[in-house]
Amino acid sequence: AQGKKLIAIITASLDNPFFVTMAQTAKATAEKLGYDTWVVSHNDNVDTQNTLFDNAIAKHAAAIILDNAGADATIAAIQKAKDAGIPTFCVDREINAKGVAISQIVSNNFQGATIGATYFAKLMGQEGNYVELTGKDSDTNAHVRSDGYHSILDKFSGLKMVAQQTANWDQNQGYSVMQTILQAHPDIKGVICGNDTMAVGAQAALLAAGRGDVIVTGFDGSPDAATSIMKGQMKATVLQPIVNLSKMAVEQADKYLKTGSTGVSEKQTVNCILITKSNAARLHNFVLEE
Amino acid sequence: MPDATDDVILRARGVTKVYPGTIALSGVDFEVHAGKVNILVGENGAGKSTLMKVIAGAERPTEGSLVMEGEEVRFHNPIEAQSRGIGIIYQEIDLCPNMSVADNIFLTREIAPRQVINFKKQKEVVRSLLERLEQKIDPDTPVGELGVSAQQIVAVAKALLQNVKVLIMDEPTSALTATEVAILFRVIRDLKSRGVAIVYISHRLEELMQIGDYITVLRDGKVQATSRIADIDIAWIIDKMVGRTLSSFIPREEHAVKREVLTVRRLDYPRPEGGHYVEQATFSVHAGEVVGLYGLMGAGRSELLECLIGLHPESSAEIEVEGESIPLSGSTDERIARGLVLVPEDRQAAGIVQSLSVSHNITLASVRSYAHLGVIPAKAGLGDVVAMIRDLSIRVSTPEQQVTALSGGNQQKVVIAKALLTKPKVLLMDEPTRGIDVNAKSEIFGIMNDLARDGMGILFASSELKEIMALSDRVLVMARGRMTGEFKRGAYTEADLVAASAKGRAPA
Amino acid sequence: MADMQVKAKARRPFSLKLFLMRFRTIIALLVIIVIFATLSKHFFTIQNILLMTRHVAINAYMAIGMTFVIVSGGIDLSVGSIVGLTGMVIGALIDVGIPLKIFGVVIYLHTWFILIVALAAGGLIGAVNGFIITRLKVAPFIATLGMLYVARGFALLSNNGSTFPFLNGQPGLGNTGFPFIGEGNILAIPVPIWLLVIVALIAAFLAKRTPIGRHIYAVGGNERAAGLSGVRVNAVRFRVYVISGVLAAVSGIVVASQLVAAQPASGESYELNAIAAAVLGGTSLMGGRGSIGGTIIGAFVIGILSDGMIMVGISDFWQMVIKGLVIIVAVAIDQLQASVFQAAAIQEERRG
Amino acid sequence: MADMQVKAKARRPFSLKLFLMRFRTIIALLVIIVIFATLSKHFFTIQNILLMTRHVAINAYMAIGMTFVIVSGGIDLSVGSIVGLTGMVIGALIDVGIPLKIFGVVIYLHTWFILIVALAAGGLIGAVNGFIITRLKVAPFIATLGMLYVARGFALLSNNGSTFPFLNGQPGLGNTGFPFIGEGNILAIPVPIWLLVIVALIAAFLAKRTPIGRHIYAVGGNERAAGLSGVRVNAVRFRVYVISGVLAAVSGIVVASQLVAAQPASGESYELNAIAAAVLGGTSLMGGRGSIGGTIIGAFVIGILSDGMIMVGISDFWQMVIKGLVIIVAVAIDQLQASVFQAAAIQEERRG
Ligand SMILES: Nc1ncnc2c1ncn2[C@@H]1O[C@H](COP(=O)(O)OP(=O)(O)OP(=O)(O)O)[C@@H](O)[C@H]1O
Ligand SMILES: Nc1ncnc2c1ncn2[C@@H]1O[C@H](COP(=O)(O)OP(=O)(O)OP(=O)(O)O)[C@@H](O)[C@H]1O
Ligand SMILES: [Mg+2]
Ligand SMILES: [Mg+2]
Repeated sequence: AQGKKLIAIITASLDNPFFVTMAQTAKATAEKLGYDTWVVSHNDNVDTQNTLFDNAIAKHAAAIILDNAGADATIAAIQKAKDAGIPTFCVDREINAKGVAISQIVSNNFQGATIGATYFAKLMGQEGNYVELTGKDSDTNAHVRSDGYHSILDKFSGLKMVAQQTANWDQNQGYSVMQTILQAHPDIKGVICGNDTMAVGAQAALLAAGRGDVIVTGFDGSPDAATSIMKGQMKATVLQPIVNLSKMAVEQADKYLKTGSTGVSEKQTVNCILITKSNAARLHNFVLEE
Repeated sequence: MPDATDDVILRARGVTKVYPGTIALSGVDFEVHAGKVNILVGENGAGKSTLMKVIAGAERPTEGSLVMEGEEVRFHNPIEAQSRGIGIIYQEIDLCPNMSVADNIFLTREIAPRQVINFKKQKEVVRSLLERLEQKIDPDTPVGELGVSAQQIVAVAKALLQNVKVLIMDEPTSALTATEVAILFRVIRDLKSRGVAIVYISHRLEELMQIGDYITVLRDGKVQATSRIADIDIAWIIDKMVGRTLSSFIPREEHAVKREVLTVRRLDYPRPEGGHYVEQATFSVHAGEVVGLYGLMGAGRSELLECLIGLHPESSAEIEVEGESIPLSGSTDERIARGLVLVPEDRQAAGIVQSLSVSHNITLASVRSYAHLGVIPAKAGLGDVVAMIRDLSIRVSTPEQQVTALSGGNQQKVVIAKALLTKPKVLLMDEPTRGIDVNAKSEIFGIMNDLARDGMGILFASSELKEIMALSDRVLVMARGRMTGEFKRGAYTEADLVAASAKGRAPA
Repeated sequence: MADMQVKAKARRPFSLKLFLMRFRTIIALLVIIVIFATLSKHFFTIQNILLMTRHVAINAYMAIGMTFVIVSGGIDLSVGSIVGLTGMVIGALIDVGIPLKIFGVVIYLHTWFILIVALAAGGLIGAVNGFIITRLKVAPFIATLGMLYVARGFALLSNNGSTFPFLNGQPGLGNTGFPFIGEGNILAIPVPIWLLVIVALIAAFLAKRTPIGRHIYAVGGNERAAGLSGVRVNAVRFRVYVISGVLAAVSGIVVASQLVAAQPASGESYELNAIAAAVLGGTSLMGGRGSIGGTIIGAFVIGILSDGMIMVGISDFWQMVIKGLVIIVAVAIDQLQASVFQAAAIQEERRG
Repeated sequence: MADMQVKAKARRPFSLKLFLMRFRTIIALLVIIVIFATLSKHFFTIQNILLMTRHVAINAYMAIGMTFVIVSGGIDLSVGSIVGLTGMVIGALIDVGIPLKIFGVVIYLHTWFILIVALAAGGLIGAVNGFIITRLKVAPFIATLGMLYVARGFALLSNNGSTFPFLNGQPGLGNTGFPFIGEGNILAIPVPIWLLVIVALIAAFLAKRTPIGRHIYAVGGNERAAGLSGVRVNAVRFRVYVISGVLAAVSGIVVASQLVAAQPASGESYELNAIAAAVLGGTSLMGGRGSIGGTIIGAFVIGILSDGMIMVGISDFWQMVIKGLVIIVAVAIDQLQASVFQAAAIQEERRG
């Protein structure tokens, strides 16, 4: 209102601590740099996201920080903002186009998946049956992570995937799908999951079935997963440094608004970090403290 | 304070009821005598049902009060009236079609010690009630599977379940046959002898003379006259109701019969379980001819008419209208286009569209004919509607009024108006005078005569011998799905019709 | 005499009530607009009004179709899935074309043809709904609930869960111009708004001034009575689902065109907004009552409410609560005022 | 017209028909079971049957409540949100307790009390639904649609969108034991199954043997007639929503207990499954008809179908398509067979 510029922060959903952290970090960073902020979420719905872009344009936002709803379906919205003179900075999820967004700062999902899978293979002793719970089929990250997992796991002839099912990133589904798969494949040794929410659900199902012995790993580095790991239930997760990504995006936006350039290339990836019992205690809200 | 005529158990004082658009009752005083049959008559829309609803707690009066047994009462709902001993059989049968006869009869009066229903006991009670009404209806039958008349009996049984001081019957006989009416009258006399006050509404005037003790005539929501039945005759009633004397409310008229307009050969409508609703019916209707269709309840007259209008694709027949045959697959709209139209028996379920205005109801069947190039002009049909409202004396405040706000008889007239606007060659009518007042009846008969004179063929089903005999140039009689008699005007007696209608029935 | 009386009294109380009924929903709308206009200076600008109207339009197409369905006594839960599926049909036709394996060629349709195919696809799904409802005698709620899953499943299967990106087409293939529908302007007014005006006018005309319109109302009011009056009940019921399907396809086209991409999850839970718009606009879920004008106002209430809340920055969670409350309160007020008006009419009758 | 055909003295045909109706849904169920049993050797094991029954139970509690609502002529779209909200209530009570700021203390309830509070919360939301429907005269579809958003919004607000994890409680606080409901066994049978048996028996008794049960059927069959007979229509309608709310809370409790965590998004779109189960079980959406036994079979059809498909490894997209088709086909066959059986029943009656 006092002539401060506005930064719009569009995130996926506010009922997932991962995205909440992304939004909170961006908000805090932007406010520290003297901007007004406007935080909204699209709930993984591109139509909603489109509406939010329209609103951001109507509000004359100076820049948009975006965790997008679809690598392809988002491009037109970003282009529209660009045409209206508003630069967009993508965080966490990339888009399938270059030169539309100013920055695309993502954690290296593939790299994260490989370190997660490597550790999983080690825990499994490089042999035995395992199950993969994948994320929402319509989400690119679900496929990237799955590909990353298999780039490692498929190298071990002793490791056999007996079932692969989507649990749509959802805890309830992680639970009930795990229960059902366990019926068909009681002989499993491990479960590798596309994110932590599903992993926590699957872990609950296994514990309830008296199968605390099954190795469960996740992805994201969420607080629930960290707690579970410290309790000795889940074995590992892969931390996406969302706090860093979010900060970087806002700082680059600030620099771009002031100088007309970010000074770095559009696509930037930040590597993920493996979280195990050894470092889980240091993980607080997606920040691995030194 | 004891009254002079001490047998007055219930008294309505200055009751006024206003609906949006209508004053249904205005300052009505009405006395109900204990141990007597108190008749209420009046034209359609006079306010009879409304007055009864007020007494039974189903409607609240805008003004006025009720005094029961010397004490002013105010009913906020039907339960309060019930608990004071007021029972009612509504004009439009109000039962739950999904529930059994016993469940309906015991609704809210379940035999349920500790909240657990004793079905066995309930069934026993129902059986004895139905025995009293001399009916064989299974207490477990879902009411929706019963015919109109059986439902009416259930409604009566339901009212008899409780020990009432006042029992209101709003046209209980409109769906009953002569035998059933006789049974009902026996029950009424029995109740009378036990001191129950009966309020009785009917448009069948002979009936009133037969059963009534006191009579009150309503007109335009006001009391027109009251008297003891012993002091009056039918002419008096008609005079008070209509405001003039009707020389004969069933006008007899002979028609010049012309060519055949409707020819039906071998109409067969099989029952899914074997047997027939209608079997090998062959008959014809001529232009300018009024043909009566007589039969007992369940004879299959309704089914016959429904087959003609195309409601039962599983039926078979050769049907010709003016010599052109109608294909078996012909749907209702095709048949209407060919000049057939049906005024159905049950106006609530099949006659009116409750959500539409009077005007839209009247034009419903002919709306296509008002369209030019697929477009209906803004005031299309308004002239026709107004003419119909006038010709049939339909009581409405405006043609845009909701049809549900009309009284039963006026709704029936709306249905007839709708049928007439399709300009039919043959008009099929199923019990067209059910629930219609004497004046309207005479008007409708007049219209039927006019139509016949103009060359329309009319086939109408009725259970009233007098109507059939007076109006018909020819009478067809049905029994158990078959045509069992055909009689030309003047060539038969009442006994002939009755005999034909009983053919094929096992002797009781 | 009688003639004159009837005419003189004709339609006065009824149309007054109707007028007031619409008027008060508009009042509700105005209240919402005033609130947001005071809360945000960007709200009441021509640009934002056009923008909101575009958003409203997407729901309004479906809500108009839904109005016909509900008036006929049915319901259509599949419209959201039809939005998703028609988008995917368009996406496939633009991005992939129609591969004819035998000849080893791929046919790309002209944009106009693609639009027609998309509308036909929506109509086809509507026709399947209609068939299931009228022939197989499955209740509309269940038939279209099943279709909600089936159509969504096919939308997801069509490109294995992925989006069809870049629906710009290629000049060489003659299939460019698709994004114009969602983002283009004609005479400074966005195309989706023109579409809304056209659809609404046709629909209102259909509802009020054609036999089929009258028949829809009759079927919803009393199916048996309508049938006996020569209305082809099944044909009417069939048609409303086709209309609904086609209009859902219009939404699907506009959505895909705006995004310049077709996403299989597009349109999820849109059916609820469409139903809510129709009911807020006075359509009775019992059938037989409702109007296109009312539905459009209902769509504006919902659309402006959600855009306004986003603009003002109300949290997602509170948005949900408020949206729910507004739906309930709006209909409750409707009921309340209806009885107030009735009482007033009775008063008037007593005096007059 | 169907009414007319049945006119023939229907004494035994009714109960026979009812028997056959259940019987044929059971046949459908058996077919599904046989198919999956041949496709997976792990399917037809006691362990898996118990597991599937547990999954079925979660839907069945809601579906039983939904049956009462639908029989009364209404619908309850808010049950899914009630599942989410009651979970959050439990989560807050176990993890956070009730902080009394004035005294600077936090009260932790005993697990039993927590369960009672959760059930009461569900009942309260149901009561609000009932109030809106009976007093404010808002159509059930709209009232509960509004509540769907409001309750979900509050569930999300309750912990700012986050999960309450680890609902194990602490021995010192006396609030342990909660996970037993979801995961415990009594006599080798899982607790949720016991709960289902108890709920089903009480509900069936209520529906068939008590005045209130009869009144629910009467209101759904002909509201006006019921009212004129002295049924307190509004009281009856109010109660069915309370029942539905409480049973949705039971689902919410079991879900949260199984996960040992309360998630605000829990129960999303569960209402559709509950409605589908009731309708597959023969409940008529027009009101007046339906049975608890039928609904439970319907819930089994849906539950076993989706578990079976996961077990066999059918893709998510195809699962959607198949689920939609099964819903449609099952009800369509129901309609078809109803008329066939009806004719057969009448035949038999004539002979016997
Ligand atoms: N719910 C209502 N709303 C508006 N007007 C009504 C309503 N019910 C009845 N009326 C009007 O009140 C008047 C009296 O109706 P009522 O049903 O009492 O007539 P009736 O004497 O029973 O007629 P009938 O012999 O045809 O049954 C009629 O003009 C009718 O249109
Ligand atoms: N209550 C009933 N119970 C059993 N069968 C019935 C019942 N009512 C009608 N039917 C059957 O249906 C057939 C046609 O009945 P319907 O009542 O339509 O005949 P109708 O001649 O039009 O009689 P109504 O005078 O009542 O109109 C009859 O053959 C009869 O056996
Ligand atoms: Mg009456
Ligand atoms: Mg008949």
